[in-house]
Amino acid sequence: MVKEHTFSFFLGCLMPNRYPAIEKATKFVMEKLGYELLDMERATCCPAPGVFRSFNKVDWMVAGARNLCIAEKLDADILTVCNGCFGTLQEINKHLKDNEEQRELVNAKLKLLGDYEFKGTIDVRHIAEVLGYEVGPWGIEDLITRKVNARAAVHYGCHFLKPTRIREIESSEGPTIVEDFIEVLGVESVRFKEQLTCCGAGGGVKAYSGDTSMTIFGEKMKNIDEVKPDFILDICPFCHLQFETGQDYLNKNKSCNYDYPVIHLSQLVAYCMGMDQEFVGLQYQMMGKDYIFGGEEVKKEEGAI
Amino acid sequence: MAVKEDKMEESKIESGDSEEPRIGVFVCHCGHNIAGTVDVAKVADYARTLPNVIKAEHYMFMCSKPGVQMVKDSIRELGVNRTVVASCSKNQHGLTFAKAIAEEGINKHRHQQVNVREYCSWVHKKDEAKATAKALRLVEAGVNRARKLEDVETRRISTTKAALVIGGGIAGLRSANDLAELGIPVFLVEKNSTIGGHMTQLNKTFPTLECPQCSISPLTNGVANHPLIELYTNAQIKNVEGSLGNFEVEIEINPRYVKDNCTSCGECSLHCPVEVPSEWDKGMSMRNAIYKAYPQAIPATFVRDKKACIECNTCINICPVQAIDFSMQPETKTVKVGSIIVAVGYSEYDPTEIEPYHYGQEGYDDVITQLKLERMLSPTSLTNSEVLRPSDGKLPKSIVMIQCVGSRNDQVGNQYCTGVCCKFAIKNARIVKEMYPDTDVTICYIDIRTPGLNFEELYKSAQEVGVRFIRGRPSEIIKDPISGKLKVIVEDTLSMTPLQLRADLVVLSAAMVPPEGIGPLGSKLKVLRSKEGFLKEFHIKMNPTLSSKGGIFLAGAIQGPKDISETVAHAGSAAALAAAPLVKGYIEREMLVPTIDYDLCVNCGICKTICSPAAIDIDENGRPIVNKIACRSCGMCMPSCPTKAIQLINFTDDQLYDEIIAVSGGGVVCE
Amino acid sequence: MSDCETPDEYVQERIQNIVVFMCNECGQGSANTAGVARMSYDAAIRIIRVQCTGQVGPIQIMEALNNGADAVACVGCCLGACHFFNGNVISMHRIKLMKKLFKELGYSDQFVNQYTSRAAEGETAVGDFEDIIDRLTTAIQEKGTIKDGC
Amino acid sequence: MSETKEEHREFKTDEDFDKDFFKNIERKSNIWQCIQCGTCTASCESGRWTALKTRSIIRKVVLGDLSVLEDPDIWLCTTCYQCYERCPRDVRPTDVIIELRNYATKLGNISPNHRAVVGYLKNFGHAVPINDEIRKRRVELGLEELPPTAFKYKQEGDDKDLKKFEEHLFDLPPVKEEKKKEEEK
Repeated sequence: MVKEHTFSFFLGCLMPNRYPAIEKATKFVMEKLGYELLDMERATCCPAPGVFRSFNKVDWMVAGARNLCIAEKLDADILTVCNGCFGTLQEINKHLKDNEEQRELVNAKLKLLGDYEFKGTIDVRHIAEVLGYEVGPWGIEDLITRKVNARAAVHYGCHFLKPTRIREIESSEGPTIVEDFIEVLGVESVRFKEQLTCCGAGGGVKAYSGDTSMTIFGEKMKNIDEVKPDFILDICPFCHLQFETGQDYLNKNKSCNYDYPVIHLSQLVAYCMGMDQEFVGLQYQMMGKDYIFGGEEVKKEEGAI
Repeated sequence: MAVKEDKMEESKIESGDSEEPRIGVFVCHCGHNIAGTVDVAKVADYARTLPNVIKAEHYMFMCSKPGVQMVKDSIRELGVNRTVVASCSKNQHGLTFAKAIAEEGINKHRHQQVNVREYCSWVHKKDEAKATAKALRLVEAGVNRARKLEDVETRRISTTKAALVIGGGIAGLRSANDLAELGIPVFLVEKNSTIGGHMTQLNKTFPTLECPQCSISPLTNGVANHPLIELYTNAQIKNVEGSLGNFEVEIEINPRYVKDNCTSCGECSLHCPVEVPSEWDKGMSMRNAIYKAYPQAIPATFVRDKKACIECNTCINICPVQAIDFSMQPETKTVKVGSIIVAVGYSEYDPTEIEPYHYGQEGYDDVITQLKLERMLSPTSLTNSEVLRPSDGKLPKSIVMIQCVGSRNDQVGNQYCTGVCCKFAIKNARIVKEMYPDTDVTICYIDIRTPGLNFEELYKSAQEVGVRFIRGRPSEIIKDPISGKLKVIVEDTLSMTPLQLRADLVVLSAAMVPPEGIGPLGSKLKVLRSKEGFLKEFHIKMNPTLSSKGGIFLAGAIQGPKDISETVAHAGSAAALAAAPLVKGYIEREMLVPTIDYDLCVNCGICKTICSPAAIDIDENGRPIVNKIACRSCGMCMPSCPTKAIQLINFTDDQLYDEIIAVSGGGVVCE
Repeated sequence: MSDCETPDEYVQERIQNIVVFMCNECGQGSANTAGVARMSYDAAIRIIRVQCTGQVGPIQIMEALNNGADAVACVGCCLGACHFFNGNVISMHRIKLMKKLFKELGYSDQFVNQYTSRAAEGETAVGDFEDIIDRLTTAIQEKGTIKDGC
Repeated sequence: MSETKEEHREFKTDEDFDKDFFKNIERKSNIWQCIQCGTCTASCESGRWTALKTRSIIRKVVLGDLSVLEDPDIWLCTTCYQCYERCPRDVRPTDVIIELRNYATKLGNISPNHRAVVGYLKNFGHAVPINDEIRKRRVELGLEELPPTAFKYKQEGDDKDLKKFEEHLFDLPPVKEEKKKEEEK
């Protein structure tokens, strides 16, 4: 039986190596919520579902299974903050649990990587899903110390919900899990055109042809700019990166001047749970460096009610 | 009476056993279908060695004329009195040979069909030795079985000369009318307050664009006023008993709360304070709690919606002829009929399931279905037959129709093509385009399917008036959160260009799906359903109107999606088939029924308790008696009998025993 | 003789004929459909046509096993779709009891089984047949054939 | 230009198609059921801007037209799964494209950038390696300087994990010459 209220915290690549602030925030939030996060030592890239799966599906599964095995040894469900990692690990986990001969194939290859064997004892969770469903707005209400009265453009990204028949979280056509959650943080989600389309980074496209990636992103940004949100809220460091570098690129090459701060769900929640602004780490980011969260402190007694 | 019959039977059996069996075995090559795998010569040779086998032959095509002649000759020349043909399945050619020997004066139940094609050669193609071995066993089994086959008499059952038609749509009306014209009394049961069904909701009917009201009113009036047709509205089937030729049906009739002396002056609904959306008008308009679904509705009598009514009694006081009576109670009627026709039609598919189209979600009022569009266009509509956007009541500048919504879609589980959507979409598109030439009308289709006379012409005419056809299935309908405009995203697959079509109004051509409540009805009638949920026809090609149960027939869209002309044709054939036994007055039925050996019987009555059609009763001196008409020859009583006293003729324990011996006799002969 | 061959062959050796009572409606229908679709299944399967699985009693089943059948199965219509109202259900209960009996006698309870099939879908019949073989195979590997006794 | 026109005029013959090439592709039967309705292309974010036409890719697979493997378009899919979600015949185009990329990789059609990414994975265990600036940041934020991933252990001199990665995973075929030139263009 897997441990309760404990997660093996899967870092991935972008969060620790580009946006440590998100890592910081996530740890802060989960501790406050009374979860224990275990380090997954010797973990590697998930590996990214777009890029590496495209080269060799089997190797992709093997590398992914290796990470899963590390967590199985810790005997705790995996927590990720990244759609890519979630996509890879959850899909591989489910696939290998269901599919006997694939499991044997992968296990055979895992032997080469060291003392690993996939047993299929754990599940893979995404922070947004944990917050949205397990903790839930009801569970966080008493713990938040500030409310951010702001309008956010929520970007779900693709691999968090899709393919629905594998993720089994929520319909991909009109999801509300994040909206419902951030409401208690005083954040209003503004619907914008084609909200649920891709940011253009995934599938190895960003690496393969930056221009295409940026054209797709440009359209996305145009739609967001129409509704003029205070900041862009995402649940995936890769989208995070795309929104950061993307805005910068568009400003430089397409003579736009976007300056929308890009904030990961963990960062937002952490702030609302009382983490100081400087740890949110906007100063490290390219966009909206000097954005200050608005909103008011929640009075203790108010919280108690 | 019944006892005497039994005696007669037993005497028959003796006569059957007295003469020793002379069996003729015939093995069919069926071209290469059997001979390609099974060594037919070996089989025939082996058969020859079996006791009582007079003749054993193999031949290229037993079902061919010479083949059948071989069987006949063997009877004439060698006095064969039981035949075994090893060829295809019983259903396929068993009857052919049974008929043949009957022509030679041998009771057709003395023929034993052995299936060495479907059960052997076709399924064991790879292993010829094994297949042959198996064939030997099967044939021996057949011979053993044949050895003790007995004559089965055929008896006439008189039928009740009356028919029940369930459903008052075009199919039901047509078949009811046809039956009545044949002089058969008909009970027509309709669950709504009016007859006419979906057809009355339509604006125009393809391909000739005529007014459906005009074409259906003669029928509705005719049915309503026909002396032989008894019409029950607000009624449903409660229970069905009996079988082929003689059914007993309980019908539950809910009251209209308005007596027949209603002059349908309309005063009541005029003063009724309650307003609810009209089901008949697909919620496009409102109706009162006491109402008439639509002006031409038949029966013309008004009806009170008990759920909606607030019992303010205004109508009671205002009615000039005191026709309204809230005290009416639902009544149950039991009718005896010979045949039942099920014509409960279809429902329009509810597109909410297909999320990208956002049908029925708030903010997407301008996404409607074809049936709603029909209602808008129809002369009796609230918009007086103008096409207006539900959201703001403005005239749409651009209309996009989306085909295959709910059909040809594995994700929603409907694999079939409804087959009529293309036609009515094209029809409506053309009508709208002709009404508003400067509105651009687009149809997004996967394939345009307009088979049959006049339909390709309809397609052409729509193209002529400038309806735009785009080959591509829209991926989604998006709404600009700022301007609130709808856009349909689709690829024009022919030019390979993704498009964003401006759409003031989107019309979904929703599929035809089985009607609500078909499940319970189906189980009451004890008929089978197809995996799509429609009622399963007996045979898709050869008998598409008979249901899985004798005496119950299907008419119209309940068997599968149909357009009006197909439905009418289907209903007609259903009526003809249903009428046949009733006009003739009898059905011939083989007495394939159990006989009871009263020397063994201990009168325990277990057989009575297990017999599902209740075909076994206990007579005055406590002995079980078989009701030969009601019996379904299932043989379920046999194993239930502790003393083997009750035996189904030609399926008796020792007949089965012989067959089992042969089949399970191990691989002895194979070596 | 068995020790000189692989367990697989050993089992193969022992699955010579399986008597399958098929009802006149869906059982027959599905088997026919399977044939028409040229599907293939083990030649050990031998079909006996009965009116309804409800007609097959312990007597028939025991006779079959007694006379050299390696296993017996009844294939009827889907539950609730019996053309004779409830024959398949009755048969199902009957066979449940027989399984109990077999267990008590120390035999494997896989020598007798009840299945359903759909006339329109030959796969259902073939699936049933394959399942019979699988169950019998495992049963034989565990407890030996019915002839070996207990 | 004219030449290309000429090429267009040529008939394709059966020799241009390899019907058996995709015979082992996953869920073949479903892919062969495609009715070319265009839902995938219409849902395709990338396809609006690029030459990527999911529908025609599926078509090529069905026809056995191997040019699809040379086709750079298959690398423009962002795997957003929109088509996968909406396909009425459950073809799951995203998976098909991934499969195709696997085939293409075997033929050595990989962009240099992608090769680089694989290199990163093998050297650092990450598709995006860490850099000094971030190390500084991590410390400022009160996190340990290096995350406890394979790379950290490599720094500490224990690189057996990544060695094994190097050996056993993602060995890509050598770069094709003409491919090189194309990419330079």
